[in-house]
Amino acid sequence: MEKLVILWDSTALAHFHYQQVIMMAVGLLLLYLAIVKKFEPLLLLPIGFGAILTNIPLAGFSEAQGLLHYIYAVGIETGVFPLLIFMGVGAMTDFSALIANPRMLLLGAAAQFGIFATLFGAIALNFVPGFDFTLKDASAIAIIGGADGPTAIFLASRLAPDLLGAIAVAAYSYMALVPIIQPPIMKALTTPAQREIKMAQLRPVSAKEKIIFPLAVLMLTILFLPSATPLVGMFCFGNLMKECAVVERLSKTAQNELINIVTIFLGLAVGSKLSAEKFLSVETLGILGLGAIAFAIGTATGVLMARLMGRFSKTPINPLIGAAGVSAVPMAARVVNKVGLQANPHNFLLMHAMGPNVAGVLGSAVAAGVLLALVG
Amino acid sequence: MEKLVILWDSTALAHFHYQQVIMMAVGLLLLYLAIVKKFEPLLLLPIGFGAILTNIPLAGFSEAQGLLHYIYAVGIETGVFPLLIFMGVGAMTDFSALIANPRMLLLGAAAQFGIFATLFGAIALNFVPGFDFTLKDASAIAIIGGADGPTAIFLASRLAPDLLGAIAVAAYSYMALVPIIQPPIMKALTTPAQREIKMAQLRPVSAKEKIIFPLAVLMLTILFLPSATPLVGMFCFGNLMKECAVVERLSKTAQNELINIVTIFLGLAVGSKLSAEKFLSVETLGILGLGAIAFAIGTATGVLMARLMGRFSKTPINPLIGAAGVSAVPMAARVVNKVGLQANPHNFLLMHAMGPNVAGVLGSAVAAGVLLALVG
Amino acid sequence: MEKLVILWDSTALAHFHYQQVIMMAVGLLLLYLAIVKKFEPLLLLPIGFGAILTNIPLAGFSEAQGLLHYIYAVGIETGVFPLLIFMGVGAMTDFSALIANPRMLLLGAAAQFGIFATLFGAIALNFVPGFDFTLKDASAIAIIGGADGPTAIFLASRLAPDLLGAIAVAAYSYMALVPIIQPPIMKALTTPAQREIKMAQLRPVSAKEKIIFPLAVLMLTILFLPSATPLVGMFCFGNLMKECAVVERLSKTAQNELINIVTIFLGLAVGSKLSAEKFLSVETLGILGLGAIAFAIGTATGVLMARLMGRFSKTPINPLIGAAGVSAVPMAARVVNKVGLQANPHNFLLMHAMGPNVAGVLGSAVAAGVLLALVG
Amino acid sequence: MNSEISAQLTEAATLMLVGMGFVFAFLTLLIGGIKAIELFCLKFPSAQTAAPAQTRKTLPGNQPHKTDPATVAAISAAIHLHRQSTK
Amino acid sequence: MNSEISAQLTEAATLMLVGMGFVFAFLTLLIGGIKAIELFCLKFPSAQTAAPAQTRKTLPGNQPHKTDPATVAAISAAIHLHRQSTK
Amino acid sequence: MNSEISAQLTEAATLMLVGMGFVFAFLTLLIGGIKAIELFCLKFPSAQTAAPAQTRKTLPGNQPHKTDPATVAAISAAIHLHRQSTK
Ligand code: NA
Ligand code: NA
Ligand code: NA
Repeated sequence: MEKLVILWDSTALAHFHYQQVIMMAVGLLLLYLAIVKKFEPLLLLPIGFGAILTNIPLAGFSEAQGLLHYIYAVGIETGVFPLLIFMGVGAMTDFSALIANPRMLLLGAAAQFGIFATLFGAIALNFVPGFDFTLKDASAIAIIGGADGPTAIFLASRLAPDLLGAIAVAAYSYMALVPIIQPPIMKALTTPAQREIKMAQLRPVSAKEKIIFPLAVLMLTILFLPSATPLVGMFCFGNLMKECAVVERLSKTAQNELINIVTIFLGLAVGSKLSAEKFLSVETLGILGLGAIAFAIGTATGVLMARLMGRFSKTPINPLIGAAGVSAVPMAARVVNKVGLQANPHNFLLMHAMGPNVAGVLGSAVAAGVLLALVG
Repeated sequence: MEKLVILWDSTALAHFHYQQVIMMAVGLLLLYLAIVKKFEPLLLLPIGFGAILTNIPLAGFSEAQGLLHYIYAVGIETGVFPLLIFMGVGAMTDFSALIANPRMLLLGAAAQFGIFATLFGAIALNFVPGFDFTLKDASAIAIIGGADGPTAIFLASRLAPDLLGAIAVAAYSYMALVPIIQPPIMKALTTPAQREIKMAQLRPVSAKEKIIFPLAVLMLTILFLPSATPLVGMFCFGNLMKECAVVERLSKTAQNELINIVTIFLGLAVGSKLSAEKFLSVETLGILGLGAIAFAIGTATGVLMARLMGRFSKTPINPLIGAAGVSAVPMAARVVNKVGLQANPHNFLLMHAMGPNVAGVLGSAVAAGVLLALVG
Repeated sequence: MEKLVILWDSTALAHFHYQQVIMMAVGLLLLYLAIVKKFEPLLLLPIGFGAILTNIPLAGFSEAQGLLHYIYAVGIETGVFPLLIFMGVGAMTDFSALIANPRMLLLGAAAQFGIFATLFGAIALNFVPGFDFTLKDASAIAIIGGADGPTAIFLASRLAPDLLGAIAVAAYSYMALVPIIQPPIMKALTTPAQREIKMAQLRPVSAKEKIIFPLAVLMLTILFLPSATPLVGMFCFGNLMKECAVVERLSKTAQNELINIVTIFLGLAVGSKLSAEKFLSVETLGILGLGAIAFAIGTATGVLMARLMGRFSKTPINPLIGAAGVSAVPMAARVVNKVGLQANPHNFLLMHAMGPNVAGVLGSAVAAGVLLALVG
Repeated sequence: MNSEISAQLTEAATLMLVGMGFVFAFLTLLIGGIKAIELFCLKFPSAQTAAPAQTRKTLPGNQPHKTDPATVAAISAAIHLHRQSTK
Repeated sequence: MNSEISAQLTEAATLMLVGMGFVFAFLTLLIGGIKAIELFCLKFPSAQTAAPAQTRKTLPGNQPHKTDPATVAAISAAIHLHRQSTK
Repeated sequence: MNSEISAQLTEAATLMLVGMGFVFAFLTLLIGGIKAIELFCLKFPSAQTAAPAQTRKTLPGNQPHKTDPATVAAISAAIHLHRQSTK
């Protein structure tokens, strides 16, 4: 009889708080978005599952000696997991389009205005009662506008670990929503004639250029922004492994097994930050709102910059490709291509959009470095 | 000259205890079973090798700064390795047969009687001088009857770390011995006519059912047995990754490279627990004996439950499939199939035995959760 | 304005020491050797990149909470990474040639004279002002003559962590330079007639012999040199996994994904030891010089031993194969083959050189064990 | 001593009853759960999950199995050989 | 309170200007860098990197993708089948 | 100072002798070991290890290399192409 009482007391039924139930529903929602809506499933599925696990009463997944606690301490607190992901993404990224047309970097730069405008907006939100974001919080939130998951997680783990869960979820959700968020903005800021512009074919890029490129990026970062070198350094390391063609074994492992293993753990650990006490607050709503604004502003400034460049360029520039500057590789570039095809069924912009797309990755890593240097 | 003396003193010859020699022989025996007899080689080979390494005098593999010490501390003490293995096994498991015929869960439940009867037996063994099992020890030993390696290692690491080596070795050895242990019991408890019973073909199971299933299992476990959620949660996570079909990269890695890496380390770390002082005791004999009894009882109650169910079922049930309820996936199901074919060369029971087989995995995870909740 | 000052102050430009610039140049040189000259790219590329990262001012890669600091602490300080590499190399090594002609072990033994002569030389260098090698330092340096990367890193991490960077770089560089260092020595110590000697074909080796071999090596090491069992043990474990043919999954993972992941991390961590204060010293020049001498002496004693053996052997022995005794698998064996073909275009020595080649791996592991036992 | 073991035995017996009871109760509940899932899926046969072949992936480099160059090379060689041998 | 937020806002505005300025400056520099690389590569078109096919690897077991035995088996089977079917 | 180095040198020389001696002794022993293994294997040529092709594996999912679907697709395509090209 007594055993039955202990057993009952050891069921979750006797210990559930309603907030935990809500957070599990959030976890299930993320699983739904990942599985049915195919929203960034590689990240949102483990995050959603981690959110469910971390909110189980009595199970202690995120307490001392809990599985998620260990994973978080080893991989996120140290910053190791997002850096390894970045290495793997570097090993998957092809910079040819950017090297062939380096001016595209300006589009990647312009789109980062989404980050800095959101930083301002997050502080402005403090006028609303209930919000009290510090400059660190605001910076970590703003980086959502960088549209780059590992960068956002790395910066949040450094500047605002308490907000990490909400920031990561917002970042990946909006990256998945790029096909919905971007097109109306792109169409509003361009004329049909502009959207039909065909761009000149890109020159071929030699293997040597592709090998020197990551080293040059690293050198510039070392000289001018050492605080960005963890992110940029690992990214360039991955890219160098890919392009140098002498360590194919390592490059393949970095972009397959290693990144897969780290992705599983990273997702679970991020999900473990979706605990009731930290997520169920008005701040989360603020983060979600600000994140959407950041994406929208980044898209807009990217397109406007492309229009501006088109005015002064000898070769024609389709302003749509500016939208790819937010990164969200390769989703944003695909959206550009699709909107371009709607305007002109023979106009394939995918390769041209890859330039600003990868430029956006560098741009947001640089922005993260600036924030770390000035706010961190 | 002096150097030669130091060198001699640094050979093992001057420091061997006879128990260490015996334990190395045990290690070699495990290697023999793994390589020549093909007994669960994936685990018994690293365990055997770890047993040899940990018993080398002066080498300090399992002392501070020793390789096996690190691996054990990182992976077993934390419980991380068995949980990752369970995730991988989840990603390999197909629940179709069980979803198509959910009553098979009762067979998976019945076979767990092997666990609880052995728990009673282990305590009863305390009447024999030399044995002094606590309730925690007894629970950790009893879980051998669950016929599930990672569950046994996880529970032993929580309840009786000192017995972990012997328990893991017993669990994997008996899982390998299933084709020898089970058939006589199965034949003794069934009539030839019963063994010839053909079962109705299973209905096809939709992808959606297979996706919802792991989530439903997790929800029930959360509600009624949170202490089982580490095991069941990771298992269901692996299974969800497999069935959802949107994270194939992660699922493949979980069931290949990741589980392989963890298996190597898990085996070596378990082997490191086969040190002379802990293994060479009368308790180990008790564990080996109790483990065999647990398997036998589980098989028997599984078969008897199947007979009982057959009496009340509208569709025919071949009682042999009850034996698969002990889990030992997929060995036990194959044994059922083989014994079935001996009775009727046209009666293929493999698919029907997969239901109770995977039910047994859930059943022993639930039993482990009960033991953790009541004894841990 | 103030922000700009902070930003300027947070650029590396304001903080560079000239030594750091030199070390980055060293890192770039290693990258050049790896990529353009194809010198051991799998190791020298990550090492070179790690050297660049660790010398970035303000980035703190190798300070507390830095990425390379974590990797070094987890993998090198513990000795885990070189041991895992050794396991993988074991799983890649085929001992058939050695088992078929076990006398080749004597060549692997003779070539280790490079190690011990260099140990003497390193101490003798203390007569030169500026050098002050302890016996531990000297031993760690001497192991470069073993021509085996993981052995050198393991021993250096145990005996002289401060010299680890220089030692690892020297070891891998000279292993890459084997085709340049060895041929002149081989030709100087042999007559053209000797280089033309054809050797008898090797007998086939059974699977059973190949399975027992790693266990026999382990047993001998346990009995006579426990201090070498970490290296030899993991090597034999890898080899047993390969040869036993029952754990193909594990063997494949050990020689592919696992060794690749560890190689990336090992290289970066070794590179992190190439910091200005530790590398830019006269000692590094001494290490580079001694390393070259060690390789040369090892090659010479290997060839001389082969000549000696040829004099007493019934079957003919081509003295060139003695050069393969330094290990540097499989480069040294290929060099032997090439030099042999120059003397006689129909004389393929590759298989015959594989015997002393893998014998050299065992030989240097044994030598490392001796040094650990007597000096460690 | 023996009385202590007897107490333990009683506890073990209780554990056995409670444990087996719980295992059966839990898995019986799960039977109900599976039947409920079946009914749910019959009522709402979603087109999406029925056609998992549409799966798209969005991370860079996430292309499903590109055929290995070595495989392609091997096939080409095989075809070539075959073509010659059937001439 | 509000004055505090205003101070923060000023700081945020400064950050915005300095940050965007830096991002633009940095990436503009990189444009120059890429052009410099292009010129450099035009001047020194190295034969080595132009022919990365010569890549040799030296670690044991570092053979690039040996064709999988299963692949070979599959191909053989396919060829065999094909041969029979075209007889 | 120099006397100290001389002492070290003596120690290094001893190490050299003892070390090389041990390495030779150990590897010579191993020669004996290998010959013993050979004799043992000649005496007891086990059928089991001689036929490692029978290897069975028992963990779930432990099937050796199932041929990749992509491989199969590639082969089918290749065969198809070939069939058309040889018509
Ligand atoms: Na971006
Ligand atoms: Na079970
Ligand atoms: Na060597």
